[in-house]
Amino acid sequence: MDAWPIALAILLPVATALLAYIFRIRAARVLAVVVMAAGLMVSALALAGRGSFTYTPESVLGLPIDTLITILDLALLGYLVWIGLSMRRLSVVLLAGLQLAGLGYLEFWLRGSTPAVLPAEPAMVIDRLAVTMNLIISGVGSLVVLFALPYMDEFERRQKAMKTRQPRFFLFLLLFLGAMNGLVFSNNLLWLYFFWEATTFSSFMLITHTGAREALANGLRALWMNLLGGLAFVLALIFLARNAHIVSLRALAGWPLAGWPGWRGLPPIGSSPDLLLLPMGLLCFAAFTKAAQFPFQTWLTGAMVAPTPVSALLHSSTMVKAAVYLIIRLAPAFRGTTLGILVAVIGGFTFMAASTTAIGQANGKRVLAYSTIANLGLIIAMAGINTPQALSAALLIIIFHAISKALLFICVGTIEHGIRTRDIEEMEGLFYKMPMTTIITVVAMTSMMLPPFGVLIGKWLAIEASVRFPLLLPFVVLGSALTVVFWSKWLGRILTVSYHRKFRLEKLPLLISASMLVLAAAVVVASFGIASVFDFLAAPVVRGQFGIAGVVTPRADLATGMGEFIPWPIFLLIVLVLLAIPISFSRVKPADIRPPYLCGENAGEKPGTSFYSARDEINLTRTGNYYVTGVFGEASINRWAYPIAVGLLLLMIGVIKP
Amino acid sequence: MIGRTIATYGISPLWVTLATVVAAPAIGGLLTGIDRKLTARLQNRVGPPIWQPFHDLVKLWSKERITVNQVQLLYVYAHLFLMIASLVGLMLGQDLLMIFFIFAFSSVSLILGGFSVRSPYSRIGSQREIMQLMAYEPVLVLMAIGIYLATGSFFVHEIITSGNPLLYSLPLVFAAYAVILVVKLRKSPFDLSTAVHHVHQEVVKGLLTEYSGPYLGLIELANWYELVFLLALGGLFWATSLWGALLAAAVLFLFQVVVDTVSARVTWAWMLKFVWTVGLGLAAINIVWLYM
Amino acid sequence: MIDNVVPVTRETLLAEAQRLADGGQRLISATAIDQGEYLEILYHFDKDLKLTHLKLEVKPGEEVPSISRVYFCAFIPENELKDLFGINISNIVIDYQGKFFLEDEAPRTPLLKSKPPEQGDPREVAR
Amino acid sequence: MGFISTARVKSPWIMHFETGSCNGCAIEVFAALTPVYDLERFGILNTGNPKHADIMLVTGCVSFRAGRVLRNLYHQMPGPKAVVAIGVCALTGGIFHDCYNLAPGVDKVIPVDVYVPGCAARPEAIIAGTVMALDRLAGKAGPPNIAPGEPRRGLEEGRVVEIAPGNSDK
Amino acid sequence: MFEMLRTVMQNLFSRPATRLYPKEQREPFPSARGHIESVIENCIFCGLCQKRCPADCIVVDRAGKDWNLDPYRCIICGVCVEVCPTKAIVMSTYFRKPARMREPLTYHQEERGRPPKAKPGQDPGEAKDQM
Amino acid sequence: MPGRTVIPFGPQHPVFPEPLQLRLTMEEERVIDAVPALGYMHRGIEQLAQTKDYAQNVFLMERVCGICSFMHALCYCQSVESLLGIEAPPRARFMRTIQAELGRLQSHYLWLGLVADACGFESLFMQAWRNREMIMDCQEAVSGSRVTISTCAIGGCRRDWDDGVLQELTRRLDDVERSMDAIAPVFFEDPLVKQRTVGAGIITKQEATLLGAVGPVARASGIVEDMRRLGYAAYDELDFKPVVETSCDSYARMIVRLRETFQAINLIRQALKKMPAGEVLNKWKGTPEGEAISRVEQPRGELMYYIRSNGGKNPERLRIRTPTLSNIPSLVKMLKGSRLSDVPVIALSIDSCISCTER
Ligand code: SF4
Ligand code: SF4
Ligand code: SF4
Ligand code: SF4
Ligand code: SF4
Ligand code: SF4
Ligand code: SF4
Ligand code: SF4
Repeated sequence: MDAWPIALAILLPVATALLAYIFRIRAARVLAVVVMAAGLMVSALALAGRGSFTYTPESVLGLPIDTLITILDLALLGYLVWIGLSMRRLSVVLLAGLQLAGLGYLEFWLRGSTPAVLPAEPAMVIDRLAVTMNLIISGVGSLVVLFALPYMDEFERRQKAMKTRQPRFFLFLLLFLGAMNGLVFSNNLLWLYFFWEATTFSSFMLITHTGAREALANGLRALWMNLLGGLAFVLALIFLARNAHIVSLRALAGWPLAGWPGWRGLPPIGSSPDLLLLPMGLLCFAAFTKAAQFPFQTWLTGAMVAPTPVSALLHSSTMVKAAVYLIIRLAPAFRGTTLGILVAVIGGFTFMAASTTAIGQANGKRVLAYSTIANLGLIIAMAGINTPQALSAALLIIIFHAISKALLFICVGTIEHGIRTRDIEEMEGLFYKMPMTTIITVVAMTSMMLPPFGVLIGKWLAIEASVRFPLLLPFVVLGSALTVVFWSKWLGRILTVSYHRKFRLEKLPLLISASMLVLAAAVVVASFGIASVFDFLAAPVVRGQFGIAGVVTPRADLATGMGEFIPWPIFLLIVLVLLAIPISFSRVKPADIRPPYLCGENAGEKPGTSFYSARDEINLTRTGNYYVTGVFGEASINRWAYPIAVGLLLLMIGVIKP
Repeated sequence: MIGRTIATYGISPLWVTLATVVAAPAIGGLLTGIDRKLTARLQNRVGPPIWQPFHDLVKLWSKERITVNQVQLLYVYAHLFLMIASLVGLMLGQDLLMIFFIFAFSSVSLILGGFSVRSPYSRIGSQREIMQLMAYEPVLVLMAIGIYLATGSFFVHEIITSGNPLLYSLPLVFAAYAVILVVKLRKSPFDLSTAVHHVHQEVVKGLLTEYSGPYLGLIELANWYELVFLLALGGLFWATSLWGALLAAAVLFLFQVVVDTVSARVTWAWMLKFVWTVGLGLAAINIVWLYM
Repeated sequence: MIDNVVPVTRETLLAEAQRLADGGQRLISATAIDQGEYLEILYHFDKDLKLTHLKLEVKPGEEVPSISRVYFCAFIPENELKDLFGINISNIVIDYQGKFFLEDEAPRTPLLKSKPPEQGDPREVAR
Repeated sequence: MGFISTARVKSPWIMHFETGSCNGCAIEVFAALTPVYDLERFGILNTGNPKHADIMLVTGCVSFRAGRVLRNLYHQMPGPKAVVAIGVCALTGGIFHDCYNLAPGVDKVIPVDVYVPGCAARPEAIIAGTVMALDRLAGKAGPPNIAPGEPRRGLEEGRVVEIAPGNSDK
Repeated sequence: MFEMLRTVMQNLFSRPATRLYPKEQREPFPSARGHIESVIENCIFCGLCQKRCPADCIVVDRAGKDWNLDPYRCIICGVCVEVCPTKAIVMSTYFRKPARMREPLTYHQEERGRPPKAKPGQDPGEAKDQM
Repeated sequence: MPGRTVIPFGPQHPVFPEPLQLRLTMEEERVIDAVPALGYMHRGIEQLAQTKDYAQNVFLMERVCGICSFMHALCYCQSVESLLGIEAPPRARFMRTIQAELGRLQSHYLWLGLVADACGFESLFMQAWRNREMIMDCQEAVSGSRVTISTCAIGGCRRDWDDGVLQELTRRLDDVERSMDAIAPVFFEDPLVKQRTVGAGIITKQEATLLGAVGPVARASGIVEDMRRLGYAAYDELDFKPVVETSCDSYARMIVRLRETFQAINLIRQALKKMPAGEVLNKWKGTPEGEAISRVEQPRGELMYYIRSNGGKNPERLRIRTPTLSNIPSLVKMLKGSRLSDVPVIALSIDSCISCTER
């Protein structure tokens, strides 16, 4: 029986969601979620253990699935229109309405009027790319959901909520997981579209979870931007159905644009093969909105008002990855075209601009958001140029970014509850208050920017891959250099340890520390075994597309033919340094600890931080981080980034114009 | 140079590593001594003896080990080990980009070390060091890319054996490298984040303010490795002959000494502007020219 | 042997200082001289190398208005007077409360020949 | 050991602190660093940071506030460390010995190794004094001087940051 | 920068301005005020020097025939040299050597005409080579 | 959103030769508030002076500050002379002028070196101080001491100079001028030095008066204020014009001082030419009575001594108002809005010397 892991992956979260919503008992919810997490992981491992295969479910409960999905789709869009109406947001009404109309046209008119010419395509294709995504969704996603259980209790305690809204929260969070799994398995574009919209919807519901004014405003912004992408999606679907009779992702992607005539001997439909560029471009546009590429980045930064598990799951490790997943799927089709280059440039530009903006941010979650946008940009850029190395880089970054970023969000959420703020400035000396969280945060941040961790190796591959693409190169170079800047600033902040103070390990709920520890271990282990990770998850995808892997893994390292990255000596050094700690610590006697230099005016009870100044008053020293908002502030960046980003988008539209 | 030796004669990497670890500090210390002596002469002074840095190092190691907190020390070791690793990587002819990443990790360790104490000067120094990192890092990566475009490989050992000296194809990148060398060695006009020896800085000793005794000695040692690393990198530009490489390194060395003595310190904002326009500009022009 | 001395009272001091400021005079300094039962304060002004002095006589402990709102730079001599003579000068723009030069260990009002006034030691008040 | 003390003697880094005087001596300390006298000949660097310094050159007659700072700075120097008091101000208060805001003399606040008389002490004398202090770094000198039984003129213990107990030599 | 370049290059190729102090000592100017010394045999214990010394560093003990000087408080103003009626105090042009202890010097007049003896501090003489 | 930074800048700080603390509050590196803390150098000289006699006080006043100790002695002697109603002999007045200008020269060179150091220009510092040593030699040749030269006395000068000294002085002045010619263009034109000083720490002419700015600070803001125009010592017989700049920033203050060094050399040469022969010390008797004010132009600006005597052995009150004291309000004003990297340059641009500020 092929289907059980797939059914489990999609339906188990949905069922658990409904259970959690209906039975409003905390214990039941916890139990259900834990069971679901286990089930998801089992199904993901089961899928990973198998080769590629296709699957077309026929019906559920006697209802043909196509029909079911159409009904749900229409209902969803209708509900979104209603939301727009009730919140008096014209843009939402318009965009959702247009989609509704488009979908209706597609489903009822087009389907009735055009012959189904395509050879039967499977509704679902489970290949290594889907498996990779599924592993991330089910693995990282489950951990985040587990983290959410204690987190939301604390969250509501902080919010002083009268009545718990957790059932609603977990309803959408878990529905999202199911939708996401559905999305990555779907080959049928209509299904894919439905899941796509479902993630948009859950994202909206989760951003607005608290119902605060800011949350509503930001949620609506996220909604309309994503709906704009959805509209582009629908248009692409209509175009494909009308002109090419294609509703399958595989068929679309397999369509070799550069080398007409077509796929599996199909006759050409339009007058020019370039016609397909239009739907391709529209789908890319949809992906840009969902991946919050410039100029759509504001929805994602705004979405940071949502509770942290939402940010971790939807807005960094999974949902936004759906967008880059789509582009990677499409990439073979536009390889070597101007569209491909433009996609790469837009992604690269976002990579650089978002990295730059992150320097000016003092709010921890916003830094994470910009870093996410930047990494998505880099993945898109790699997908755009779509060489074997580039694709390998994209896949590695997807995997490692998902783990690291989810971990970071979990850490920041925990920190926020520990010190009641997410302001980086206030995180000074975090090590005293929350030593374990701090150490794990450090691991997570290090894994985002420094060798020998996966994300950095991905960046290394990305740089080597973009060497032959002069238009992309400056962005990649600047972006990766700037990444170090904002991470090290933040890292320095939390690592400040002042003089003479005792500290104790903080107490964290089991599920929080467990999810943190598992993710942290995953980061380290996966980075250490990056060659195996690559061989197992990424290499088959690359080989499937190009016939070669582009990157070989000779001795547990990655080699591209241009260069080679050997992570283990760096690991060895890190271990060496860690071994040096106890040695050097033991050699420091208490009398050797002296207060820091304060120009000789150390004062008072806190000689390490206070000094005498005018009137012999005792003052506390403080040192703020540099944000240089005049250069790196959002306003100053947007002044040049918006015009460029819009210009690039217009250029892309110009290119795809039929 | 040594990379080529390995490539051609197949010397065991272990020996190269050992030789590098041992020889680099000797060379680096001596160069530092020459630097100080030369600076003194340029300032119409007698200056210290050439082996002064070695006295300094031994003395520092013999001092009382005082710290502000124990955690501080971790970063010193990380900085030193990673700096050695970058140099060894270079000598073994590894991937230039990877070497640069390790090198950056080493710098980040030092930055974190500065941050790790609640001392304002040390932390302001670290902030400024980050700005320096921001300034030179893109130029370094661009330089690696330029070298790849000129030679078709990121491997140092292939770069060395690739035919014409890089200087012919990458003259502007070499100039850009000279600029960031001054930044990286924290010499005037870019001695922003810490004070080199006798310089009096508004941030006292910047990120080194809180290190003393043996730990300062380790940083000093890392600086020697760094000096050798950076000069060897400069030598890459004329790596086809040993003498050429030495000449290129010597030119860079003298350049930074003289620039150090004839310039005032600038602000970090100005540095960023300068390196990003002049440094990046030069490198970019050169690379565009390579594409054409 | 110094001329151009304008006697002022505590009430007219500010107005006189303002008048001099309007006339473009530069404040040089303020000097206090302990005359036993009263303190003499001289404010020295200069314009085009020509000196003008305001002379104020105060009893110990009397409150003297600060002219530092007229002449910002007056905060320095006024804080000095506060430190060294214990003169109770009020409303100084930057008031060091008697700890301008002297800290707790140093003797109080060292330039006062008589015993310092019991009340109104600014360092005590500041506590 | 000989190796280490040679290095210590050949690499004495100094820090200068002026504690309140006419600063004539302070300027002479600076002058000793400049080309005509060039202290760097002896491996001496003016670090300006107690944590890097081996020898502290103190000028001035130690006002109460400066005394507080002086103790902190001394405390923050790693051993072995030496103190050179420069100018009669720093030795005994010199002409200011009767002033009210002083604990005249450096040795009333921190132990002193070498006294360099003069008003102002000449750069040559400063060089000679610094060289004399090298004995302490080489471990050859006796204990440094603390003012013999003279009153501290108000530098109360509790008021300033504590000094690590014990001798500066480790 | 280029102006400076010229200067530093000139420096490189000229002799350093450094006086190699312990090795080479410059002759002091004839009027130099280095330190004061007592010619105790000339002293008549009139106390004039004690009275006029601005730094209060001379104590004349007429009865004990002691002339005490705190050389570590003396500001070398030369007033005592000027006022001494019998030239019992002279100004040396060499600076006083640094010391490890600061103890006042006592010159005791044994008998007129006998050579002076310094006690208990060390030699008050001029700086010699120390390195 | 940037975090505030609060740091103690001093008292012990490598760029401050003397203890002075500025508590800086910054946003990133932009200073938004600077509060000076003083008292590290306060000794209590004004009180001590009341316990010493008039002749001894000359030596005490010299030690108000070691950089321009002669100026303090001169100003004090002039004030006592005016109490006594005597004057220094003509030759002494010229000698005083020459020493005052020598003091200005060495003080300005010292400052030029320090400002170069503050700009991070180590070699320039070294050059300036190497040149300063030539003047120190001059000073030692004429007075017997490098720093506290102790040549001024009430009623004239303590000691006459012979021709050898004068020739030595003339010869060395030429050396000084030559070596100064070599580095002056660096201060005037070096792009990096200009980058650091131009526009840093602006005090407008109007502000300068109300802030009580004196000396080069005032003159750099376009105020013609130079106490030498009072004609004390021999200045009434020499030809000079106050050096005035109008750009009001640190660069202007630097240029004022730089031009004044050349002016000082010129003044010394004039004085050497015009110096008459004759007595150098007028003997005086008795105790002065009354009150007097004397003002001289120190390297850093106007120095004022107020002295009151009631006929006793010691002055009843001696008030010293020194130029830095007067320039500190300007410093506070200048620092607000500056960058941390400019703090040393600006703090030095008033040529703060704290020793006489706090006495
Ligand atoms: S009291 Fe001060 S020095 Fe001590 S631990 Fe706290 S902050 Fe650090
Ligand atoms: S000893 Fe003399 S010259 Fe030195 S600081 Fe004291 S008073 Fe000034
Ligand atoms: S003045 Fe001369 S003679 Fe008189 S006591 Fe002093 S030294 Fe002796
Ligand atoms: S030289 Fe001056 S200070 Fe020294 S003893 Fe003679 S009078 Fe006193
Ligand atoms: S020596 Fe001179 S420059 Fe140095 S601190 Fe003292 S007074 Fe200032
Ligand atoms: S102004 Fe400065 S140099 Fe001149 S006397 Fe005063 S303190 Fe000394
Ligand atoms: S403030 Fe003026 S008077 Fe005082 S020391 Fe400085 S320069 Fe001299
Ligand atoms: S003038 Fe004052 S601040 Fe400047 S160096 Fe001299 S003593 Fe120091």
